[in-house]
Amino acid sequence: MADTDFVQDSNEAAGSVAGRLAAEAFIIDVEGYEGPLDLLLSLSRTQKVDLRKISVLQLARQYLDFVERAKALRLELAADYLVMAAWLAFLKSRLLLPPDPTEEGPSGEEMAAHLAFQLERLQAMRDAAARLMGRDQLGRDFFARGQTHEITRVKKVTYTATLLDLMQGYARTRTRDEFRPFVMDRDAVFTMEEALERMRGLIGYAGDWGDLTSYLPDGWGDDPQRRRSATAATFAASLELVKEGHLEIRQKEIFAPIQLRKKD
Amino acid sequence: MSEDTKPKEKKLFDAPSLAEQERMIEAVLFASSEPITLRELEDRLPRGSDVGEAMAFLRHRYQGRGVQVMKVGDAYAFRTAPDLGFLMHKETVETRKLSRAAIETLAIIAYHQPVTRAEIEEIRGVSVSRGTVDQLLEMEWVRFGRRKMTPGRPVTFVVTQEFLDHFGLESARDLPGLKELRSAGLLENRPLPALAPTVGDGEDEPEATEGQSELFED
Amino acid sequence: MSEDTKPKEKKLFDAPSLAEQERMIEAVLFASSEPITLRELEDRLPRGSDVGEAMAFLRHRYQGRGVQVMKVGDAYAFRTAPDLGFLMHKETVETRKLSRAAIETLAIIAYHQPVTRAEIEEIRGVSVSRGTVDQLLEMEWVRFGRRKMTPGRPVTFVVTQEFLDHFGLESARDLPGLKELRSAGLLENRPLPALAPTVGDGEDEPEATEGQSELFED
Repeated sequence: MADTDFVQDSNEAAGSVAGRLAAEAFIIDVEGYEGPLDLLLSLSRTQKVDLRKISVLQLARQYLDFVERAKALRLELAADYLVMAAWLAFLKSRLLLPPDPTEEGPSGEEMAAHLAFQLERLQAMRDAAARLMGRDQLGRDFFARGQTHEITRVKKVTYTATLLDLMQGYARTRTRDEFRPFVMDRDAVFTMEEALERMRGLIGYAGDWGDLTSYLPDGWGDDPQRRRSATAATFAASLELVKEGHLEIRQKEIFAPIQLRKKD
Repeated sequence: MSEDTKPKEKKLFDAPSLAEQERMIEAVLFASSEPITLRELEDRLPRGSDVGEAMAFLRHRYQGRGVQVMKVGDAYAFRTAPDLGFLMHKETVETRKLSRAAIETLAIIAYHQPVTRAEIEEIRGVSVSRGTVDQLLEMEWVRFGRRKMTPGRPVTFVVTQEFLDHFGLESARDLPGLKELRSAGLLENRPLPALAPTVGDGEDEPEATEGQSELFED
Repeated sequence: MSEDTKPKEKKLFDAPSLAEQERMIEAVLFASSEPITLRELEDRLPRGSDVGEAMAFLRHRYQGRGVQVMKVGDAYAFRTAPDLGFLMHKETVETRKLSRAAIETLAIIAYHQPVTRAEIEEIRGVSVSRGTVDQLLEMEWVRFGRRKMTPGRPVTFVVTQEFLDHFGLESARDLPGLKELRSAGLLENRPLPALAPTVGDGEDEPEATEGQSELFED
């Protein structure tokens, strides 16, 4: 009731200074609300009753009046205010008209109850927030240790190595000296140095042409791999000796036996 | 004779006396501005220490003193007695000014946790701005909780140990008025009748009760 | 009678009880980030407080506790009891593999001890960084041996008992010889990189292997 009077008053006063002031105050109010539910909660306070006993019908009227006023003042209301207005208009009609048994959906009373619940819950959360903020707070009412002696985290790094790491490490450093002998140890390899040494001892007896294969060391002629290595080494050694002028070498045709003899 | 003394010696060697353990906890707790869990204390103290019992003695010792042992979640911290706050230099305190929206959102998260953004919006009747939640997250008063088992699996928000510490709460169960709110049904997330006018899309509610039971689990 | 009680009442009104003053000092001292002088305490506490006496009580109360009220210059502060300082360190142990350089240096010392730095460098073919040797010394796997009776009397390095313990060796002589390394296949594992320096320019070979492994990776 009071609010409808209010609306009329403001309409009458439109154009006057008082009216403009009222309109300004209204604008500020609109901006001050955090959405339709906040506005409804604020409007509900004018009923000065427990939220559980609130008249949702009256509240709906108050809200719709509010929206009408905003329209009259050509204020842009956010869409959700208008959605709420539509919903409340619908709710109002449901509450006022006798229930239609053929109609689907919740009854006006159910809808009203839910709105009341929402308002009560929002109010409860506001109260809770106020109580929470009213509590003693750390750094305001009670305090933590000012001079902390934070734990110094000593990060202790321990290094490990296995015996295998150690041996491999040593092997790495030593292979500089040891790798070559190691290669020679492979029993299928006859090196040129070995062949050369052998040939130097043998060429003194090579007065006549003889096949290269006869110069291969004992036991190197049977296994193909060993024979290949020994042949290659002996041939290379022979060339070296030819270059030095100790030996002559010939081959009658491709793939024919290579022959050697001492050069005088 | 020697057999009698042996086990005793062994025990003495394993862990210091309870009084000594209490001293140790006192020192460790004093040195830190952050709450420390029993677990952490156990890690720090010599093996075989009964940290829980030593803590009970320590809390008792500081009862009524100018500093007190506060329980924060499952951790403990020394804090000055709240009644002596007036002695402290206020200028060192600069609690960030929280907006009304932030305070409300914080309260809703605390009382309804774990709660989704949609649920917060439904309760407040307006959409929650990103900045508001970000601010709370940044202050470490709020963190992400488990996702809800509802369509879309929305993330939830819960309050943190820092929140409890800041407001001197032992657990979220100790929030003021929690019981009354619950028994009044105001922590429920009721299904909306059709044609809901609110922002939230009102997910169905097996979660409303689940949320509260989680409060007790934590 | 009434004249006797009056001054007392007056005093009670002016200043809190000594026990309360003690609580206050305790809280202020606790929360302060710096040591506090009696003067400053006087400024903070209600007028009429006997800060000196309350401080004496407080110091007495903390005697033998895990934290103590220490006098720092003419100011006071809570400090961890000196005997509990060890609680303030948290050791995290991280185990790392020894670097290749360190392993090689260690191996050379083990196989050639007592060996000088120059000799190590000669064997490794690269200079040995100070850090590498320091690390081995710090680990106590290596220690200084006798000085060599050569010009300059250089120090030598030998391996320690800790080294032997770690590797499960009774003496350094138990280290497998080169022949055994070879028969264990250890020399075959990395023949090409190791060969590199002997080839002369030492650049072709490693490249070759790298190229090959790349082939396999791709």
